[in-house]
Amino acid sequence: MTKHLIGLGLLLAAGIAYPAIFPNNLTIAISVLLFAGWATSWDLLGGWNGQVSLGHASFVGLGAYFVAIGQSQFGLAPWWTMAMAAAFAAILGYFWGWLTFSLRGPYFSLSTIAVAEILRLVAINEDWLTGGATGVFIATLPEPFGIDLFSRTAQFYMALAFAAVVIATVIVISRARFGFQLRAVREDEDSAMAAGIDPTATKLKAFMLSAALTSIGGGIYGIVLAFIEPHVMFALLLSVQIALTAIIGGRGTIWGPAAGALVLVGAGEMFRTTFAEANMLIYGILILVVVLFVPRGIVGELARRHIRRLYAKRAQS
Amino acid sequence: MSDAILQVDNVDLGYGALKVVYGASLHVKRGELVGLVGGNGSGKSTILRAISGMIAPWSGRILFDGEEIKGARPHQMARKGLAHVPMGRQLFPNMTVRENLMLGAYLPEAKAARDENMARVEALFPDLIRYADAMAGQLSGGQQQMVAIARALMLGPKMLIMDEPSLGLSPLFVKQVMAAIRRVAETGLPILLVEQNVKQVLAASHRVYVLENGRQVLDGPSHELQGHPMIRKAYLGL
Amino acid sequence: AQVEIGVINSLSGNFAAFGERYRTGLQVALDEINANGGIKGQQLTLSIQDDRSEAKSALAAAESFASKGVPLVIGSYASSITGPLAQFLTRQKVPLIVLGSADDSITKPGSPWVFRAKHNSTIVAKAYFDYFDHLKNTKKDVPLETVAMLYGNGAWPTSLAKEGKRLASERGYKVVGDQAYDQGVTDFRPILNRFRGANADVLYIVSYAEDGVAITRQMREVGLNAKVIAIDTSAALPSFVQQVGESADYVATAVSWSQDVKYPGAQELYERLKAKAGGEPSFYEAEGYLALMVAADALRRADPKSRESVREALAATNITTPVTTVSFKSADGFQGQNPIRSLILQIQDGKHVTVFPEDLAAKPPQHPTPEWSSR
Amino acid sequence: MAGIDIFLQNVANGVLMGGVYALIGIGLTLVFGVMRTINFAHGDFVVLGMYSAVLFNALLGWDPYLSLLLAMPIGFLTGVIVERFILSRVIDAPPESALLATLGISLIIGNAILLTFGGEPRSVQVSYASSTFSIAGVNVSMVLLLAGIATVIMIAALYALLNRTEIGRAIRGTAENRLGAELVGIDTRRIHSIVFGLGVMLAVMAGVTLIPLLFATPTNTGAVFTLKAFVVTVLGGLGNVGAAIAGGILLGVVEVLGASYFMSEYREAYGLIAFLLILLFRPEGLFGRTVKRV
Amino acid sequence: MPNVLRADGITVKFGGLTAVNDVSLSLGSGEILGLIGPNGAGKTTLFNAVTGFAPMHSGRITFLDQDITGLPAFKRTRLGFGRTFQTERPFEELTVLENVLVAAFLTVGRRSEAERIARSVLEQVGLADRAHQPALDLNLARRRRLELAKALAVKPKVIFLDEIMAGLNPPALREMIAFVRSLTAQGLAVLMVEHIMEAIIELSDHVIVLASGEKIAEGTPHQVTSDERVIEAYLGTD
Ligand SMILES: Nc1ncnc2c1ncn2[C@@H]1O[C@H](COP(=O)(O)OP(=O)(O)OP(=O)(O)O)[C@@H](O)[C@H]1O
Ligand SMILES: Nc1ncnc2c1ncn2[C@@H]1O[C@H](COP(=O)(O)OP(=O)(O)OP(=O)(O)O)[C@@H](O)[C@H]1O
Ligand SMILES: [Mg+2]
Ligand SMILES: [Mg+2]
Repeated sequence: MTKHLIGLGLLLAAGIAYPAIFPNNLTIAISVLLFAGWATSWDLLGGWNGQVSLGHASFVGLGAYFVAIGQSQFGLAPWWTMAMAAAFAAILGYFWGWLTFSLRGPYFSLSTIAVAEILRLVAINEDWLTGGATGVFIATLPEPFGIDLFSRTAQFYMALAFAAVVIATVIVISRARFGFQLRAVREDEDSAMAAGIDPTATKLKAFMLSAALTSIGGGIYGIVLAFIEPHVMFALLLSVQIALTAIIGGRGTIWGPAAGALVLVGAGEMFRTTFAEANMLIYGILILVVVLFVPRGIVGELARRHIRRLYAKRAQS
Repeated sequence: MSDAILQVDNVDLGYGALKVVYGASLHVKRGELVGLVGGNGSGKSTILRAISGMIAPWSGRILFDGEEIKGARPHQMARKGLAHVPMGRQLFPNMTVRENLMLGAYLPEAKAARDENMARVEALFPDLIRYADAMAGQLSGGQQQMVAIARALMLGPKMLIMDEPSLGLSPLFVKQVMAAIRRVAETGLPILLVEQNVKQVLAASHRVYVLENGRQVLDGPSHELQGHPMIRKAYLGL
Repeated sequence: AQVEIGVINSLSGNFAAFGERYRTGLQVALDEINANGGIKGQQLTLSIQDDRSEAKSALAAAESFASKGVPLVIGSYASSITGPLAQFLTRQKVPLIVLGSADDSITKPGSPWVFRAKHNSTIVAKAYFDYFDHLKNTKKDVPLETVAMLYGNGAWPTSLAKEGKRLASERGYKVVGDQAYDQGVTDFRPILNRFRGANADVLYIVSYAEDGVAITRQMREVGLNAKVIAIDTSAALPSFVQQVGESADYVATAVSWSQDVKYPGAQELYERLKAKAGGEPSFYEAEGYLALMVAADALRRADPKSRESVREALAATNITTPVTTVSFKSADGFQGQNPIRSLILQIQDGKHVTVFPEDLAAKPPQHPTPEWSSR
Repeated sequence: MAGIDIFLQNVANGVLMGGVYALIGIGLTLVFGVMRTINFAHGDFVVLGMYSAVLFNALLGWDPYLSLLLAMPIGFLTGVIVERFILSRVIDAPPESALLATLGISLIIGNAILLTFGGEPRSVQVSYASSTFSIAGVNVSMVLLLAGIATVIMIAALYALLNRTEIGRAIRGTAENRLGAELVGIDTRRIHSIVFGLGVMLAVMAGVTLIPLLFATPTNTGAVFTLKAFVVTVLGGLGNVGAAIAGGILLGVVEVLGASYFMSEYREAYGLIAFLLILLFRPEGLFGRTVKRV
Repeated sequence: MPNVLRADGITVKFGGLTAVNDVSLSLGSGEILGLIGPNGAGKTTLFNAVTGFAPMHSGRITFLDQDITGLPAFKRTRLGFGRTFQTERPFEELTVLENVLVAAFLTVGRRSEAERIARSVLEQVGLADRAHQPALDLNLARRRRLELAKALAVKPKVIFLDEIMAGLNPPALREMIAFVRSLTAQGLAVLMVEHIMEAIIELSDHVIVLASGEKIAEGTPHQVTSDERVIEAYLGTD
């Protein structure tokens, strides 16, 4: 654990220095950090707990909308609305999980698509709730301690804090009883029950925590965009991207989702600026390459090889 | 050794980076029932997997019917006439017993001889007819084991290899399965049998190989080994 | 020396079809500008970045343009991208000329740094209802009293429908059908059947490009008749006629530009766009052309090194192009919006023909639309 | 038109749309049934079929139904190649690998089409695009009916293939127990290639038959079809080929009735709600069999 | 001997099939109850019903004078049930130590405490040297021990062992028998299903014989092994 905490410390130090070194590459860094945070949050449920959700954009949208509407209609500061969004996301996660956790494997994943799509339709069609399809602006934001929250630097630090908090949460959980319960349920629910674990309760907790954390990142995303539309915020594509980031990085590992964010967002940005129209095609090829050559994700595969090699050595001697 | 249907020459086997079988050599002659015994994890199943092409040897070679098998996959070995009754039986659970047997005769040569083989199987396992129309997945473990052997025979194989056919069976079923195996052997089909039940194997087989921790430690005719002190101590618990 | 401006365009992703067209228009304008001496003798160059049809990439592109010191930025198509872009560039104090986005929300309330030469939903909805009024007044024996509305649930269709509903009640039309739909496997029969019962005089349809084709085919299939059929956006595309065939005739649609509009140079622009595109151009190409012409005009009048000066020049724009005349006004809550005159095209014998407003029209409208059974 | 007539018309339309949905879903359910792989690129293969019809129409002036003669074998080959070079390598990896791989394939197909054809929506204009005829006062769309007939023929053919032929038995054996199938001499890799080939062929066929009715865009349409295919197959029972038709019809009727009598903007939601209800109360689908573990 | 566990009139049905029909049993602390019967007799199903893994059709279960009928499985574990599965079900991606930690966390919240318990259990079952090996890579005998370690780490008062001896070679079998014996010395009550009669005879205080879901005999090992019906249905004649 200390090893990971030191890693996190280094990351934070690098992060704090980043805006001074690359003042003109903040947007992309914010994307990396938000995706790192989302994918890590997703991974609590999808990787550690084995429930592959393809509906996490709902929570991103939820966070963004709480912040945007709270600010534009009720003048509520983002920190309040983010807290509210997190609580609401947890409640939504509870009911969502309660509804779908009897399903296993691909059935669960498909059900998350369905629920998320229904939520998307609600967000688009219910004007009174979300301002409807035409979207919502964030025109003003409070300035705590004179910090301009619209500035990319401030947003970068928010995203950095978000990613760091999520990763720290996972580091702590990975060592704690809850982390073991999560993984036990992922591996075998019956066997977990035989160890006294309530699988449904465990999955619900994971879903609620994952949802709440994701929605906080969504709130930050709302501030970054300053203009949000339900089509985009609740899109299936975003849900898929979040899952993809975690899986490519390595499910159920502490640093995998963050590594996935770095690789996918980084490569995506590189392709975008170098390949023009063909960039998404090349992105698709990149995904295939990762799947074919590092099937457990980048960090997952490294960790596995490490363990295998260690053990093989021990067995041979 | 031209009369050997199967010859395993000094093979090393393993998974990933882990070697589990070290220089194993064995052979089975036509008409022979050969036992392969050894402690848990000694590599018996691994050797069978290599013979039927599920994994490739790291070194050494395996000859089947006088021909070296190089990178052949299980279905290709089946085509060459090797039938493998694996651990866990690997039946088609949602198909009837009859459909399972039909699929056993999937290969063209087997299909040509399907009725003939079916008659042979029915003679060996008279009970099969009773539950021919039941779903294989609903049968009891012992019955499933019978179906697995019968399905292998439908291939019209030149040789049979079996991995712990008595595992998890009740004493009565164990007796029935061993009796069935003996009857099959009596038809002249060469068999390589992996079993935990050393007493039964020694009683039924012509020769036995003993494997410990991936290394071959003993081999010889069964009646000789029955009195071998190491066998008596380690395997018969005497 | 040269002057470089930033362009953020959707070249991949969901809006790539539009991105291609805008790029053609931009290219034609660029060639023209440089052939006429560039910007005060300096070559104009475009730095085009793809936004993958998503806001976060557009913002990354905007950031790099802002830090690179381009005098202004042109972009992008969807309002979900242009909205965040406008917000960001306003705060960075970089002038933005809107490329394709037509939502009111971009220029209302708008910002001093955002300019749009093309239309918005208020203008377009008004054009439609002016057209309906015009038909009503010229052919008094054909009563036009009821409207049925069908629209996608995207930002543009929703806002156009909203404005349409407001105008309908303001001008005394009765709305007898009001249905939104989500993008899916497009089967509009349930809605069209509903409308058939409502017997509307006017069908006011706002659809994604591709849906309009399905709607028209199915309208014929279920036998939904109306005296006026207006289909926004999708009917304006050349491919619409190609794919719907003769059922496309009589359909009206609003655009910002058309080849036969009576602006000087329109026909010639059409030829050039067509040559560049290698196919039938639409008003999208023209809008791309327009955006860059506006930019060049402002840059000629400003110090390209100073964004503030560029912004002031833009605000003072007053030009006539083959597409339209441009001057940015602040009125009715809008800011930086060109009060462009929208045109109504009608498809006549498989061709888009400008039929309204009268002073810009090439031919009179064919009215009323005959029933399907007699076509 | 009286209420009851409209109702009948709506039900008829729902059933006909259901045929379309079934056609879109059937390839997915076959692939899932045998390979246990959820193919996220399925809709993109449908779109590929649409573009092939567009291409044949533009180059040779062929009617879509004529294009089937070429498009189906090409689709089959495409599927075989994709399986050989990509999916066969991930089949033994963790299940998410196949999901990722098909997502990657989906991106590649969509964007390759975009680069080749441009982003403009495409369709094929046929003379019968809006033709209808009426049976007992109910209007029936010609294209929908043709698609429905194609669906029934395809499903019947597939059913016969799976249950009456040797290769069909081998496919079922592979689906039930891959190792067991290998051991009786079935080349399961070949079977997987064939099955994926068939899956893509069916997707392509769906696309070709539907092009007179719908339209294709490179990147958006695929996801919509994939989602529909998921719904259809879950409603019928994942892996149960015959039930795809029931799932399709259920989806079609629910959507059309929902859109006709409730809020049309929630049309997509009605199908999804049915989908969730079925998942929760009959996870094996309307006609799915429960698989007993051995 | 005080009653730890009582089950009365347990009936389990799967669709039309009555897998367990009106079976009762009781178990005192430090006692070993053996459960035998042909394959498919309903032994595992009875186990599942008592431990809460299969829904019962009717019947009543009391544990330490508390009615636990209808309690979910994990709550029974928390009260003091430990069980193994017939086909071992380790948490495959976790290491051996982590597998046991999961169970150890049931009684303690602190990681260091849990680790202490886990390591001592691993020591007990002889897997301490494998603590950091992924469970996926264990061989059968070790998987069985891991299964046992997980069941013990929840600190149970009664432990259910479903064929933990199947497939073990004689020396491993001897070890396992001795191990189970040592459990009772700590006051644990044991309910075990086995086909290995040697183990049943040596260990059980009391034996119940099931066939087709019905209890057909009950008594001491010697009583049941000489029962005609048991010989006919289960043991077979030599
Ligand atoms: N798929 C696998 N991956 C990694 N290691 C494996 C795998 N299968 C077996 N092993 C290892 O190989 C060794 C030999 O296993 P094998 O199954 O061949 O033994 P066996 O003699 O058949 O034992 P048993 O009597 O338990 O069946 C064991 O140490 C086992 O852990
Ligand atoms: N989930 C299930 N659904 C339907 N039938 C089942 C189920 N589980 C078990 N059965 C049936 O119940 C009967 C009893 O099975 P059970 O597994 O309890 O037998 P067993 O005595 O443990 O046999 P073995 O010695 O082979 O382990 C069998 O006929 C079996 O097919
Ligand atoms: Mg073995
Ligand atoms: Mg059992």
